[in-house]
Amino acid sequence: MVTLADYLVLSAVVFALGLYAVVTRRNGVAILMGIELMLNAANINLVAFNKYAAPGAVQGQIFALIVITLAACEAAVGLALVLAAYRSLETIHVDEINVMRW
Amino acid sequence: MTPYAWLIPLLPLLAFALVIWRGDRLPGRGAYVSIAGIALAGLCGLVLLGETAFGRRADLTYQWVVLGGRPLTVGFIVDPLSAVMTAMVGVVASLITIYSVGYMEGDPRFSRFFAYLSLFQFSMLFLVLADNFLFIYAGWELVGLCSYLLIGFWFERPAAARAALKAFVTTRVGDFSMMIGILILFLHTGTLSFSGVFHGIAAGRIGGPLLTLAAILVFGGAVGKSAQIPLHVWLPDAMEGPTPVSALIHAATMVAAGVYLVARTYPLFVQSPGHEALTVVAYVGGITAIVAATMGVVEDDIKRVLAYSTMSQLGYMLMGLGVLGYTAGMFHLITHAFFKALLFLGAGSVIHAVATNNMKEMGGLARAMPVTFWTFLVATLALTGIPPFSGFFSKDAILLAAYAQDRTLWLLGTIGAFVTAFYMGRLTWYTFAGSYRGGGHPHESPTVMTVPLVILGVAAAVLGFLESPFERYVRFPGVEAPAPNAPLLAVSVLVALAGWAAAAAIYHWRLIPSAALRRYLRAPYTLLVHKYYVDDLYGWVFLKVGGLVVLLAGAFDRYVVDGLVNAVGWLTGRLGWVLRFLQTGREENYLLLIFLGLVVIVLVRLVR
Amino acid sequence: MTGEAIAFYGLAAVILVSGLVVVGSPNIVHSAVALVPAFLGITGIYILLGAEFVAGIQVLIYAGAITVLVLFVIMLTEGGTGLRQQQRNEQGPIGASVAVAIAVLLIAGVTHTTWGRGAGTLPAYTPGAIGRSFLGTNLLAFEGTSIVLLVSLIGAIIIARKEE
Amino acid sequence: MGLAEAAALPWYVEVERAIGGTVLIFSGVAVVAAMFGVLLERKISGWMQSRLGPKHVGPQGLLQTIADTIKLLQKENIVPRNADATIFASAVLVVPLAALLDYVVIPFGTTRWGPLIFRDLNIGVLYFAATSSLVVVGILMAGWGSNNKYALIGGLRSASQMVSYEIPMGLALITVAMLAGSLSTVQIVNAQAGWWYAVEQPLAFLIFLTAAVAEVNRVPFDLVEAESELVAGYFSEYTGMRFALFQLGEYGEMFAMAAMAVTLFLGGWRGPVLPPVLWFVLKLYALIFVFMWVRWTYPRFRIDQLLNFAWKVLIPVGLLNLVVTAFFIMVVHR
Repeated sequence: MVTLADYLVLSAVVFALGLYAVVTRRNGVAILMGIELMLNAANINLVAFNKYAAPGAVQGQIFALIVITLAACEAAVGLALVLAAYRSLETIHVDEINVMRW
Repeated sequence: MTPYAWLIPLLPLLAFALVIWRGDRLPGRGAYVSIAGIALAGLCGLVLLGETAFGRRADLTYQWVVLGGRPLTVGFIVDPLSAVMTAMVGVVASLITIYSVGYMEGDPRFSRFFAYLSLFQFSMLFLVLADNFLFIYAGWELVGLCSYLLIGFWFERPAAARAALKAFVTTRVGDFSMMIGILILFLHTGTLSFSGVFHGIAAGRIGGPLLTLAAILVFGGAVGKSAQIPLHVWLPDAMEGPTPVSALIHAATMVAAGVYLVARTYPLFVQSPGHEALTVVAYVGGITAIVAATMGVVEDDIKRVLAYSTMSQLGYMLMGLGVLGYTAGMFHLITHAFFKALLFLGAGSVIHAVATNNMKEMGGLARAMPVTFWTFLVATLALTGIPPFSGFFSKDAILLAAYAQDRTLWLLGTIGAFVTAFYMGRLTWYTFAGSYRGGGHPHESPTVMTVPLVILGVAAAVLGFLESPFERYVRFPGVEAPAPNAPLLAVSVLVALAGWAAAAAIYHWRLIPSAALRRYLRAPYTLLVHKYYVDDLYGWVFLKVGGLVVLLAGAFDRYVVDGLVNAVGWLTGRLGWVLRFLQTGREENYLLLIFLGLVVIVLVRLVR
Repeated sequence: MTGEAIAFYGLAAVILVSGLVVVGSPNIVHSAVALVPAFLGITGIYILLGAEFVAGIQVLIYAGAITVLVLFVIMLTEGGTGLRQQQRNEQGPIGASVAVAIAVLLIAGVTHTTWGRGAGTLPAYTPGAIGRSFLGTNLLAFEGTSIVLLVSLIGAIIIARKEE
Repeated sequence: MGLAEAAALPWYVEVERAIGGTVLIFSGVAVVAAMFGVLLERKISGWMQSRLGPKHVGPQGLLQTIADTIKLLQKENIVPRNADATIFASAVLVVPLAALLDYVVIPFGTTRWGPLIFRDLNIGVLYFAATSSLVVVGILMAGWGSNNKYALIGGLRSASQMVSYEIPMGLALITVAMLAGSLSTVQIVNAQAGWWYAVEQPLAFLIFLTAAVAEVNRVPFDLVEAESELVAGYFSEYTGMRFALFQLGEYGEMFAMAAMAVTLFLGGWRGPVLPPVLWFVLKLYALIFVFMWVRWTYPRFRIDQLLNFAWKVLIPVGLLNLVVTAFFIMVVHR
């Protein structure tokens, strides 16, 4: 019987993976991927709670949907930024981007 | 004349102003103006002496400024003590100024010499007539300044310049301690005038050990100025100045100022508990007397011998004052002024003749310079205390007072008298007896120099007899001179004669050749030649200690002060270096820190 | 071991493996492509949790759009050529330990708390329920998200556009 | 039949049906779509160009595609030098798989014991849109994996084209779902009892068709494999069986699109006389004919014209249509 705790553990692990990627990857795009992973972990939690904690209302799922859309927006803007950075700085390695003005 | 007493110091001041301003263009290149100035002042002094003798007293005060609610009254005082001093200074100074016209003949800075002399005379008279500590201190400083100027008159000679500086600095040390004494008194009694301070002491505003301390500090000034033991090193070197200067300043007047100061502030010393201050004065005087006398024995320079003799006689005067011989001390001061001035002027005319100070290069001058010889002999006899000359009366009065008060001091005084007689005899024989050993051909000085010698000779001979009127005239209430004691007088005369005999034996009949004596008494001889190593001691102390202090201060400044500043700099640098890791400007570092912080917080929360 | 458990652990395995590839692979394109199985695994989890609509949307947006976008940007930037460069910065070990620590803490927190079960059951047709609540109680959130979408759309275009 | 009941069945039954279903789809589609489709394409295009299609292999050339497939099978699998092998290989899997997944929600007809559909998901239409978007990833992987400039650019272009046309298709789907009141394909077909949605929503039908053609990279929009410019587009480096799979994926996608158009707009299996499945097949081939017909009539779009057409024409019209329909529904039903 799969309990709520199992889902939460899974999401914790996925979150940790995402965090590791965000913190240690040099490539801007890899960091964005890490962020996507972390957001997905959050979504798993939301939907899991929706099923186990408050099945009546679909609030959890709505919240997950909103998070997905916002993740899409975030990815779009993030990638646009990476593109712009690449165009003017010829690098998307985050540690090389240390100028305040492009 | 008494109400116009302030006029007396003014006359030499005017002379000084005139000579400085018009100098060479004045008749006699300023000499006559200076002589006129001091002669008039001396005359007024004598008139003042007469009036005070008949009981006239005056305290001319003038309110100068209001110091924080307390009026500062300053002015002049006319009483027997100041009158006597004014008269003495006036007479002696005029004679010496007349003498120096001859002595300073042909000196390029002739007029400036007389300007300085007038300035000195003004400051001495100002000091003597002052009725408050402020004026006496001002006079004290001015006199010190003039002594500096006059010692270093021939400043092109480095020895003179060094001597002047040494004199000024050493006396300044004394002046400093005197100032502290005056401040203590002012602090407690709230006033600077003598009468005010003495009333304050009588009213008990200041007493006990503090009073003794103040008295000793004021006496410090006297020690500095009168060249007593700790601060005596400058007097022998001061002989670099022209001889009339030595005669006037370093024999008669300035050095006597110290004794006059003690006399003027006598209530301070008397009221100090158990006469501690007085015994200090007495012993300093006594020791200086015997030490100076012994140093005089080995000197070859005629002026230095006389300098040591002055130092020793000043010791006697202070000893006299110290053993409650107030009148004896003062009387000796007056008589000493006359015959010591004469001795110096005599020496001056000898030097003028043979152009050298060294006694070994003189001899047989009696025949060449009869007037100088005879006046010199009279003064020597007076100095060594041979009756009927003045020295006998004043010195014996001191010995008498010393015998009554403190037997050891009396013994010291008597031995001092013997040594004095010995070195004076040695000096006389070296200079005047035997055959002439010098290069030049000695001749008698011009009359402008010999006339003052004769007058001073007469004074040295006659003054002794004025002792009894002097005693009635200059007295400190409550301090009685002891009754004369015949056997004591006999002893002192015998001692003096013994001194003379010893000198004659060695230097006249050559029973014991001085060279053999010098070999035999090798140790004490070298000790005396090196002036008890006092100069070396001061040199060593100030150089070494001073050097050490300088070294310490330098090190302190470099390591502690600079060290601190550098430490602060280093600290901020190190702090910055640490913070550098926090401010890397890379987002992932900050992100990592955020999550690290999160983990730490949770762990802490779990642990607690 | 019910079907659901097997499905859950299977999907979890898929997610974690592909997650590790996304995070660990030195080749940026590999990690981008590995995102797809990860997202599909998560879609499976949503289906297990009875959230079909969210699963559909997840595939449509995440697997379909975002991964494509990521691949696009990788190819447009030096991703292609950047393979040889060091992908990991110097915070490797610390980052790993922090991630592990957080995972452990979360798991400890999760496993130690007892989760109550909510009353009621999931509506049969969740998309309908979602639609109704989106336009009903959660209208503000719905409109807000649409505005954010619009703004980020315009923003992304302007930022990424090549200046004339 | 939502997922909830499905979960009730024991899991091993579930697995069997799943495996059975995949085998059925794979073989069925393989036969209908790939084999027959290719042949049909070449026959019709030949007929249109007033020439005979393939004749030699089998009666009237019916076995032509089988011959082609056998030819391709024995061709050598070439992997370009220092290409990204894993991605190169996995792309071959993703594209056909994604295409075939569409068939899960297509109702081929109805029989006594319920509609002939693999799994009637209650989010059917959404599922369809999702799987079709997966194809794009496969294409990108193919383009990148083959380490060939033309393949890469071809992959990027086709991806951007498909992404752009996904939106109008989505809008059309939403309009239909709104009209039918449900996402499930079966419900939509049942909802078309009265008027077909093609009649009610001609605009949405047209948008869906154009988007479908673009989605499948068919002629007017087949800039990707345009021989004159990009050789064979993203699968230019694939040979042998991999090439065949790509063809399978492409034609499978085409048939799925046609089938979905039929279900959504032409009333699925509904028809007055003939059995439902026959109706469905007839409508299906009518649309396939239209696709092929379109292929040989319209000139090829340039990439910027193609994208502008999607963004500046189809999407606004789709949105407008959506809003009008929503308003219409609100007014009529209330």
